[in-house]
Amino acid sequence: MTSRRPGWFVAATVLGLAFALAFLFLPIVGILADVPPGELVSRLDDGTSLDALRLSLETTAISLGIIVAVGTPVACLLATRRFRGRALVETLLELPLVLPPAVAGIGLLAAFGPQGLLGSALDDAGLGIALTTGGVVAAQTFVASPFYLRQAQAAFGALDPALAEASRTLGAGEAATFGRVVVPGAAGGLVTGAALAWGRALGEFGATLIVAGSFRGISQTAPLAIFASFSSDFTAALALSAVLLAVSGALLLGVKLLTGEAAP
Amino acid sequence: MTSRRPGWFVAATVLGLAFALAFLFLPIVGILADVPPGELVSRLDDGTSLDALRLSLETTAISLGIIVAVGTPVACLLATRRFRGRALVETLLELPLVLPPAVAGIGLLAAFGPQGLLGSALDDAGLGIALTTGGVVAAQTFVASPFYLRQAQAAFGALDPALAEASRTLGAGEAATFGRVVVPGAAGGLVTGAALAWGRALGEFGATLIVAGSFRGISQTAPLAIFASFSSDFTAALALSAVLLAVSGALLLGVKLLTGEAAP
Amino acid sequence: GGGGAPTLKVSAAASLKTAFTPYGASFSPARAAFSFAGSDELAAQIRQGVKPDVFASANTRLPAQLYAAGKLERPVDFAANRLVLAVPARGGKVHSLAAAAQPGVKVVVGSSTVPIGAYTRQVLARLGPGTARGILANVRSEEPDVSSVVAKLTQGAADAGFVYVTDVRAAGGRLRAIGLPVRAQPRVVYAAAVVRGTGHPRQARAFVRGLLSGPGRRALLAAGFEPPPR
Amino acid sequence: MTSGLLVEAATRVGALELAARVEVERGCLALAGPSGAGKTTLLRIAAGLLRPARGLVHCDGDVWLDTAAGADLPPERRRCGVVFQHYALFPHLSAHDNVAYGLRRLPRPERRRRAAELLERFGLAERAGARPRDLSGGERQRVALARALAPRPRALLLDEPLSALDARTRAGARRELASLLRGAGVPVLLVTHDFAEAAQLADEVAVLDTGRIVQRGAPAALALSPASAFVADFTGASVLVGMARPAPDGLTAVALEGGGEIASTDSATGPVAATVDPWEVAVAPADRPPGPTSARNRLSATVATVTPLGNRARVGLETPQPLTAELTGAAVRDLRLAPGDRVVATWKATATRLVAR
Amino acid sequence: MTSGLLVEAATRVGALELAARVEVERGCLALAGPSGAGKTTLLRIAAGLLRPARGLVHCDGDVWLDTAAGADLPPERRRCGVVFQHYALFPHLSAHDNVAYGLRRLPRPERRRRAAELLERFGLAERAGARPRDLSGGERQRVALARALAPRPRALLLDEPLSALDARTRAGARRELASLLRGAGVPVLLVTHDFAEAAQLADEVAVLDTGRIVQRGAPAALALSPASAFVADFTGASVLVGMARPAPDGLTAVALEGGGEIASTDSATGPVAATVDPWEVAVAPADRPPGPTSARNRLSATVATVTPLGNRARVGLETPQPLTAELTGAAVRDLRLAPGDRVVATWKATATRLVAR
Ligand SMILES: Nc1ncnc2c1ncn2[C@@H]1O[C@H](COP(=O)(O)OP(=O)(O)OP(=O)(O)O)[C@@H](O)[C@H]1O
Ligand SMILES: Nc1ncnc2c1ncn2[C@@H]1O[C@H](COP(=O)(O)OP(=O)(O)OP(=O)(O)O)[C@@H](O)[C@H]1O
Ligand SMILES: [Mg+2]
Ligand SMILES: [Mg+2]
Repeated sequence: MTSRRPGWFVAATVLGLAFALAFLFLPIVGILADVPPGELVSRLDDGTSLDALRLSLETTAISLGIIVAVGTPVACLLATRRFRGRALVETLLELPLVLPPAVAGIGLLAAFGPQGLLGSALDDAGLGIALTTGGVVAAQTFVASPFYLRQAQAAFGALDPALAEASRTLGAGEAATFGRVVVPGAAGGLVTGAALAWGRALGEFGATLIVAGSFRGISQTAPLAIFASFSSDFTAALALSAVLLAVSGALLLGVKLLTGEAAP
Repeated sequence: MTSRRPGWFVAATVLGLAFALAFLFLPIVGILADVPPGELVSRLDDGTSLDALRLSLETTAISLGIIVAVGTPVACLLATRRFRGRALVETLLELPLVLPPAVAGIGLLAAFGPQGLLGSALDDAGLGIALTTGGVVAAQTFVASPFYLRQAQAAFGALDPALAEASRTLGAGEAATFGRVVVPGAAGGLVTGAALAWGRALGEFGATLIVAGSFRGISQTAPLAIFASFSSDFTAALALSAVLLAVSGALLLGVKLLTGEAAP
Repeated sequence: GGGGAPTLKVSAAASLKTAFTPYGASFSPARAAFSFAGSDELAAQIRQGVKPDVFASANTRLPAQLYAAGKLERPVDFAANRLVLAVPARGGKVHSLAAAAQPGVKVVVGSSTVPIGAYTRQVLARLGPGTARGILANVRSEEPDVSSVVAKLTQGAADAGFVYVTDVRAAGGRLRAIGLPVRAQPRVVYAAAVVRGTGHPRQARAFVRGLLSGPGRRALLAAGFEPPPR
Repeated sequence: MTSGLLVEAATRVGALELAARVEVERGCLALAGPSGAGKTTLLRIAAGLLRPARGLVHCDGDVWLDTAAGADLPPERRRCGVVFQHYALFPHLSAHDNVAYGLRRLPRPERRRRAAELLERFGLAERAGARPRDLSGGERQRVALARALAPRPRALLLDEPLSALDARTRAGARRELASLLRGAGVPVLLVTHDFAEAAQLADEVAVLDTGRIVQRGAPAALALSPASAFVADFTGASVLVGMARPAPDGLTAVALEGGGEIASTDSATGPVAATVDPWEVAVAPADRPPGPTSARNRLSATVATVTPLGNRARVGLETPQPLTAELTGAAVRDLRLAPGDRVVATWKATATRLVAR
Repeated sequence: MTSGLLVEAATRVGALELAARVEVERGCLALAGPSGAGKTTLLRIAAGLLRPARGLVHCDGDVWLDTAAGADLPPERRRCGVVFQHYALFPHLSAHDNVAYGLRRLPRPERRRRAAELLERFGLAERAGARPRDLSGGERQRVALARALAPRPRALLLDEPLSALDARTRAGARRELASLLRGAGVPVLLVTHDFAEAAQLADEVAVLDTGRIVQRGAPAALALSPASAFVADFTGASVLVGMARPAPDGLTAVALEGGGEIASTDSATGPVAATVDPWEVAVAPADRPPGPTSARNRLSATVATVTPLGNRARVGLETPQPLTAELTGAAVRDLRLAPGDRVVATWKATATRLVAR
């Protein structure tokens, strides 16, 4: 675009932006406005909130680790190789996106629960998901991975394939090329995708409740704790929501500033 | 990458893909496997499911319309202009992504509900969101718009700015340039973003429940209907889930094939 | 679980939170961990083979079904509750049951598939036809659990809703209860059972027993529950 | 007020301080200069795509921009045809629709007619339906030109229109462009990196360096007396740097960096660049040096490259500063010149121009 | 089995049917040809980045690929230095780390030493810490070369190493590359679009057209007797197409498309391309045609362009087929040639080569 004074169209768009900001941000203001800051802090003192927050951070870290570890090479494969049925595979990987979380929970149980398709095998291996912290991780991984996959795929797709070829001719094998050239080259998109997936995992509620329940210290993540205190202790729910918002907002902003700086 | 026979690294990645596919797809198989296909269809005959499906399609169409109409120029603005605080604005627009849906619902009520920051003004204007179909649309728009914005922004950002400049020098004003060059140029990304946002809106549950409740024909969308029939009629819940999955899967796949074909 | 005591997983109806939390804290044979949610969700989980140690439901129907399906040991009734019409404590426009039937009032009820919704329908069936029709016409939402009904009221989205009296007490002064005529009051009975195949049958049974006497019963009464009918 | 195009701007873009003024009456002015000199920036100011801190753009007596008077016509109202460096063809439109894009105000049949006519004129009639990605580089360039000309612009701005083409296509495209620009009938401002291109396409060349016009004139005049080492290099002359001091006979002696001394009839003192055209330089084997000649300048050199070019050859020498000699093919054969050979390069003091560095 | 590099491949890529064989002993072979001819494809096969349906790649007696025998060394084990068309420098690594990338197997101090030595040798010592985006085009090219040479490759493949550079930088970079390739000591395969580049850098040129090698020889040999119109055009000769038939005196007459007839001493019949080098063509004003000369070929023409190039000028003619004449600057001044003038172009039948089209 140009660097001239804005015309009516730009003015209208800025108006649209203001509208969008108001719509998306006022609810957040509304949450924060309802509780005095002092009270927010004091409400966190009670162990339930802190336990939930700690569990949320731990489980999302594990989920994100799994998503990144498996999703990164898979996204690269999908981005750089053409094969029959690729669109179908991509769609299958994206389906969790449209599944209502409760249905996702039932599905996870139907597949990996004690009576599920693979259930008894998993249970025997000590990897049962029903009412365990492992179930929390499974639910988060299930709902959040499409976010990472999609963003990572876009990042890999945008990478000049000649870079990987150059690396190969310089003596680096496929794995070394992936680790030393392909991943660093797509780092910006990967970090953004990871931030999105992390955000989605952090907010995950419905599937976790169905699969793992809401047991303090085992499966009561922050969103579940918020939900649990809705009717009884509304202020505590808001306080925890505010903390969740602050943490994830800071993370998203930090990632954006970091990758924005790193980009040319 | 190369067109040679795959090395161990590619083999490992394919394994990862198979693993990811299994993990993300088995739950869906699990849902479908629980119910015989014939019964699936017969369960849809009851009016509640059909009403819910119809309401879902209507409200998501409106939400998507709002998101696309406002989000497209806003995303373009964010993608092409540099200004102070842009990272902050982007983060604010993305926050709904990490908000647990229930918290998002509370926030929407706190901002636009009857006792909210703007509540009475909206109610007086007949735009109340509490327990109305309007509330369903508001909730869907709130949770789904970051998906569209993010994808659209990436699509606009990837567009060669010289195209818009060329259009200007050929006598097209800012609005004409936007409509005739910028949007068609980013069409692939916009359609993908719209598909994702639509999927997210279709699966929206928590915020809708908090804001609009669950009333047949007014606010009981398909995910809410699924949830409502969990305990009483599990098979009906699964049948509706399967339909939801089929519809959205077909849409995502169709979009992918279409844009994949259109891309160079 | 730390300190050698096993962790006892208790899936309980959302409305039991205010009673079970203090009970759990004082329960010594095991560390009690609670998952509070709609009774029907918890039942759906158990139907899928998920095995908490104890299931406590806001009705007797779901435990009976699961017992029949072999998922639970024999359930016991351990508490009763009463329905009320709840309204926002301040600034509400509904001050009596009849007022809830006036046009323009927004009423929320539980979905007929969850216990609170089933009870609400019983109440309405026993009210006068005029009031019942008026209230039904005012229903704007059928919520999937009682917490959602409470949230609608505390957020000001609705003017009145049918909830348990214990919920009004738990809402900490933000809700006010309007009592229902005795003849309309349904039989709200909570039942609990040990889940079949639990890894801690001894502690689970102790937990259920505690609900009938001792600290569990005291906590229930303190939260506003009533003893189960004989 | 000029009758052609006048662009004057003083502004800061990134690290560059641009302060330049160019005027084109009818005909074509080539804007040459190194990367980052501000050439594209000046074109963008002319087209209205960038607003300078202070500036003035007039075209045929109309004011397009006058920052002092607060006048600033948006690009869509300037009727200024622009060919962008990579053409910026609309990828979603066919060649025909690209060309017709600027004709929106015409009624549909007329628009079609004019677009078809332009495609015909540019030999693109058969490619009318093709998308840009299916066109070859040369075809793309012609579509870009046709598109820019379609709305009958009042000035034409071309940003390195040939640089996206491969060397083979470029010669032909350059010939086409030359004949086209002759018929354009509007002022043309053409950015180029290539002196031969400037010489073939433009009536005059203005050389822009770090935001300032350093020289302006006919291509031949620039080649004859470059104002700076950069201009000399741009025209293809060899540039040798050193320190000048007065010498007997009204000559100037230049002690070259890296060794050697040469003489010039120009006068200068201090750090200078000495330039010499390749065809002025003669080469003899080091073991059979030429006898006394009128050529005053002699440098020992090593042959680095020998490039046959038709009936001539270019010989790259290292003196150690690089120096290029152009010899006939016969001379190269007689001398059996090959890379690595030790030779003596000679040329006349009168052919040695001195310019400031 | 050759001692240098042998690449032989038959395969289908997209719409192209590639079936070519090139061999390079020591020294440099330039691979020239039009866009889409398969040049890059052949390099990729040599480097192991693409596997042909059938093919053979040998280097210094080692088998890199033999589809018949099922042998196929992956690229990382071929030790084949590649300079990619746009360099493909790793954007997240400094110049130093780009060069050191291929030296992973060396211990760290040695790796550092060798990278520094290469950077020094390429005049990049001061830019060692810069990222590729902060390097100029010429610097990037040198980093790419240094990176390719660092692991002491056994063959060097260069894909249009100069085409990403602007015309000004290119001349210098070409000189540097030439001196470098002389010292490389391994077989070099160089893809180029530019005959002058091929002539300066390579000992031999192989011309690839739609997947097949159509001619191979020293640059001068190609210029002297091009095997096809394409090769002639590539070397800078003018190409006139027409129908040949035998004529008296052992000559061949060619009726040109668009009008006119010329003669050649070569013999041919049917559709041919007649080629003539620009310096063979003389020009006289149409109103003062030259008297009887030994030059048999005469065509009326219109001057399209006059391009001064140092002490010469290139004159573009329309006969109506395009024809280029190269005259001395003096001749142009004497004749006062200007675009639009009617002239007569003359050249000798012996300077007219006939090739198949
Ligand atoms: N948008 C921008 N932001 C920052 N700096 C800019 C911008 N546009 C141009 N510049 C700077 O202005 C200077 C001039 O750029 P310009 O594109 O006009 O150069 P140019 O002469 O066209 O160079 P080239 O031959 O490489 O195209 C450059 O140093 C560039 O870094
Ligand atoms: N991955 C591919 N898919 C389909 N077709 C391809 C692919 N790679 C190359 N081709 C086709 O193979 C042909 C030869 O391509 P190649 O890149 O080798 O040509 P080139 O001689 O290097 O051309 P240029 O001078 O334009 O670089 C082209 O017609 C191209 O369309
Ligand atoms: Mg430029
Ligand atoms: Mg190529």
